[in-house]
Amino acid sequence: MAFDASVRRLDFPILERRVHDAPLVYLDSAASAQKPARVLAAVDTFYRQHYANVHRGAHTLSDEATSHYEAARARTARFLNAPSERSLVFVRNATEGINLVAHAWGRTALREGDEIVLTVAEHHANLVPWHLLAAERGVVIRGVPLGRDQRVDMDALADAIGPRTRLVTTFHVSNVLGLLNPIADIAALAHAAGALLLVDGAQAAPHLPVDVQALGADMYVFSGHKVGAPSGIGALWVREDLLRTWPPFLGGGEMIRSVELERSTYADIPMRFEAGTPAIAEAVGLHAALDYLDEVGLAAIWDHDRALARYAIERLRAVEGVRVYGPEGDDRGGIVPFNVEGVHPHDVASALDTFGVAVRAGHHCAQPLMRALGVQSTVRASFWLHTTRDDVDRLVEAVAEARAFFGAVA
Amino acid sequence: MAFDASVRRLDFPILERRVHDAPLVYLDSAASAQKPARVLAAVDTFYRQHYANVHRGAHTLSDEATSHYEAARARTARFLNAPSERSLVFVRNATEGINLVAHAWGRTALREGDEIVLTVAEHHANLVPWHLLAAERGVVIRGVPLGRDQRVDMDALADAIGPRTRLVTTFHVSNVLGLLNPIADIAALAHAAGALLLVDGAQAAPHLPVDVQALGADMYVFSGHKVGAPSGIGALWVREDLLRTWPPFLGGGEMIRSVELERSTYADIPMRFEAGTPAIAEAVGLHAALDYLDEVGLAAIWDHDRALARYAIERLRAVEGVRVYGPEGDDRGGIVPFNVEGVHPHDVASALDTFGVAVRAGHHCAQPLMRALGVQSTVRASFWLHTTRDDVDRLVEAVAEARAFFGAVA
Amino acid sequence: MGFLEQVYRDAVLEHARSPRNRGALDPYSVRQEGVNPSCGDELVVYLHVADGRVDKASFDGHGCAISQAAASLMTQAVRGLTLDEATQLITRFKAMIRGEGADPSLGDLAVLEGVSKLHARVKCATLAFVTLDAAIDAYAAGTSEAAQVSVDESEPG
Amino acid sequence: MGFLEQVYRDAVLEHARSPRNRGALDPYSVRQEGVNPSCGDELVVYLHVADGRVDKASFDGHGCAISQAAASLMTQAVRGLTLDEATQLITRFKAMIRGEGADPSLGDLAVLEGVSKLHARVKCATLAFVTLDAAIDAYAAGTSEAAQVSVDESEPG
Ligand SMILES: Cc1ncc(COP(=O)(O)O)c(C=O)c1O
Ligand SMILES: Cc1ncc(COP(=O)(O)O)c(C=O)c1O
Repeated sequence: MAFDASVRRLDFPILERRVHDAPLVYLDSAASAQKPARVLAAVDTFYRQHYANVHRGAHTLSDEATSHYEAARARTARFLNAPSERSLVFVRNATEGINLVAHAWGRTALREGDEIVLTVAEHHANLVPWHLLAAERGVVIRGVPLGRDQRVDMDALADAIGPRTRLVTTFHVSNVLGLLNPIADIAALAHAAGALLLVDGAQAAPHLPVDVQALGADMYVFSGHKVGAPSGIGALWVREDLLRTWPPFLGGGEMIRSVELERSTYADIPMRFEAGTPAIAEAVGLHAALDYLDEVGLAAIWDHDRALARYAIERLRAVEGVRVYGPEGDDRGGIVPFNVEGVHPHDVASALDTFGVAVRAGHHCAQPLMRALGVQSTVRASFWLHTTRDDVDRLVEAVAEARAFFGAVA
Repeated sequence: MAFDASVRRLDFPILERRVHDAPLVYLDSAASAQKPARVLAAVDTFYRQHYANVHRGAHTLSDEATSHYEAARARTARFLNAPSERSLVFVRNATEGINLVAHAWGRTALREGDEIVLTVAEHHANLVPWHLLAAERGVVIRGVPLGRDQRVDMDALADAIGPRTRLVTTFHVSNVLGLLNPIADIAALAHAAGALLLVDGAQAAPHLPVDVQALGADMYVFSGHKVGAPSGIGALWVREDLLRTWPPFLGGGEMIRSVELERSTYADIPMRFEAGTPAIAEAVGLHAALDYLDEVGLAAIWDHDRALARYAIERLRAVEGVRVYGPEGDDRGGIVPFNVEGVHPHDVASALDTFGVAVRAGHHCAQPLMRALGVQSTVRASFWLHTTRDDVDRLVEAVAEARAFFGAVA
Repeated sequence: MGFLEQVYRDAVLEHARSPRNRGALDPYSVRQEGVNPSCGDELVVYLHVADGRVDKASFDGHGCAISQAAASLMTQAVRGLTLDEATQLITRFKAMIRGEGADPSLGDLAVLEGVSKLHARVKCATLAFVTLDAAIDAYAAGTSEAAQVSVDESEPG
Repeated sequence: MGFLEQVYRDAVLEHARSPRNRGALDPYSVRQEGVNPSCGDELVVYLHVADGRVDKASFDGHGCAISQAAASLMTQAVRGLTLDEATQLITRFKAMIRGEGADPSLGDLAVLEGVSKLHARVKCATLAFVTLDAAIDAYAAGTSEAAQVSVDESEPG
């Protein structure tokens, strides 16, 4: 159809690289996405033509830089279909976004014994900030297991949510299982109990259309580097009526109304949450990346991802000794974790690398999920809009070769 | 001599720009520095050749990206003459660095009634984090005034430091007065009282050689965007024996040792303080910027800055109705705040902008200092290694024109 | 006409030099403070309302030529308007300053149109109007001394 | 020889498949846990020290071929060494794995030299040696059960 990944490949300069004398097959997009040439060009042009610090300048460059930066904010809000850009806060990455919520909201709103419900499949970024909060405030963390079908067990989730639940926080798409969570259903459960819903969209934003209003999310985070934007930028969206009531997190320039030697008063949202000189050019790059994604079409990307995942799962399963994890179905995106029997995932990954195939191996910052799956670690191949069936074929061949090389080792 | 700013100009693509039909004279380097072409090239090449996420990958690109990122850390440590890179933490900017200290150290080490000594000339970045901490923990902030000579009053500083002082924190170079603080002397006072010394090096790192060991600093922060690196990156160096004892600040991936559903244990330094995907390409850009600065020579830059400041002060003073602030002498760098009698600083800045001269006007994130100077705001011209005497001449002419245009307005 | 002259029209400079209706009203119906956090400039707007109309308006505070001229012109323009009409005036003024052109009904305020070309200074011009807006809200809510309002709060970015 | 074969030499694969000295020692002088946080692999090293020499060494735990082979080879290489000699061995091994070439005194351990070309896997090879190092320190400090050590702690970045 309209979508052809082999054409999209041409948008990514790095895909011309060779690794160990083989053409690069980049199957690590879930860790970080490569950058379309136009994103690099947007950032470069910005530095060559318009760069200055933002918000405080009375000169042309500063004015232009501010316009670019604020346009990026508006663009990002639109990408999430947020009602306004007023409560769209730029952060370094999804991780910082979640930490911001834990500090600005969690540390002020939560009391000892209050409960946070999350799933066993969260990324560490959506676990550790709550651990830190729990240690400090006596907040209780309730973990919801996966069901037999390797999806979040919705009955267990409903049971875990109780009168003390103040927050439900979970992934939109799992970074290991490729699973799309039924966020609207989870929102209904959370809201029925009077709890808020934070959605970790790190693996969703690059792959499917996000509509925070339709999802019923109260807060949504994602990382720029995973959507083809530069590193060092991410976004946290919070329902405006909530964010208005939150105290500041980091203190410094740009986030104040007035400062005396011993006290300060703070600016309105969103500035209150952006202390110091922000990641200006990175926001400009994010703007370009979101334009690119919308142009390619997120619905088409999601279809492409899913078709590719089906194909990869089928082909990998046909290799003897390969075990693939995660659910199958229409809610399964382009992330495929697997293991080769008798070969450690790191050895598999190193072998694949010698064939030019870049995959990740390890716990994928999801140790509780690894335990739930009964493994120490896995190999993970992850796809994006430039990944072709050809790439998947190269993966499968390399896996077969790796298996042959190692025989049964460990 | 070896140093010629008009040659350095050619390293900065943006300086070819025209503003309001006039060639750009960029005198806002203290707000943010422009980027040498080679920094932009280093970042671009990194994205086109080596980009991937760091630290967790077993494939070639991830390995290369990690090497680049860690080389940047080692380079930054060397730039500060830090004893090792182990306790060099990458942050977004100086502001985040100071907030990190306030959280990881301040919130755990300080008790009600403990005291923090700082000066009236601090940037908001070195005030607001302590205000937030004071509000939460009952810590007391003691502000040291300027003396008659518009330098930090060292007697008052010695008096302010007492048995409850746990931290002395101050700027290395003032972002308004251009003043170089006698850090080694301040370190001696702090240490004699058993207090730690945090140095805000945001305005020093771009302008003079920094040696954290010779200074006697326990912690040192600076921003990449002010040294010609991309936005979105900065550095916090902390004495290794201190940093090792600090609990984490932000939680997430990369900073853990092991994670369970309800608790985590944390990685060693410096990873413990870098949660989530860091500003990878920005670190690479910082590396290139520091190489550039060392090649130009920081001692030469400092001489150049001071000579230019003397020249600018002299010429501005000769314009009727112009008042220049700050001390004079060998400890005065390339930052010149001034006002035009009867004309609001914002109006001056807008007028200068129409002549292509980019300056800042406002409180420069230093409201307590503005009060101490008895002004609401000032115009500020700030220089860097590409600023020429010609640029200063253009500034002075434009100031004279602005004065003529507005007459006596307010 | 140079760029500077387009922004700082003679009438703007004249109002900045000799602002009208400067100083506190006594008595007043409502007193409202406003601040522009990007420069720290503060403004106080006083309204005297009678029979649902702004009977008299004044302002106090120092600031740049644009903010002073805007405040001075605002106090003249708002006089005699109903609160509804005043709110409409604010809307039309903000539209002009965002670059959407001057509505003829803005009268003398049209001399500030050039400020729309100077994005960084737009808040200087809107401060008086944002403060007026808050004053009207406060009056409607039955308050005579309202909490300080900031230009950032109404116009993010 | 392909790149893969340079890293995974036959002897490496052989040690990975049939590790020597695997399992707990009983009795032992010191038991030391080590972890590689980047993959979560854990290792336990046991030493039995007599007359200032490593009389016997063993290891336990699962991991990749490189970490298993390195642990197996380490337990062989360290046997009979004084604690000082063992420390020197660790230093020479780390130098080799950093790409500084194999010292002849490393003996069989030299088969791991190829790992130096695979930066991302260097920690897999050093885990056994970092753990050994900690075990020696623990023994010297008179402890027989030491706290877990992490590869990150000795080799930042
Ligand atoms: C002295 C000083 N400290 C701290 C800062 C804050 O820097 P950043 O905004 O990059 O965090 C600045 C920048 O204006 C500064 O001049
Ligand atoms: C589901 C999920 N959440 C959060 C994160 C953290 O993202 P970042 O490292 O960009 O903060 C990731 C990235 O790996 C992720 O996959």
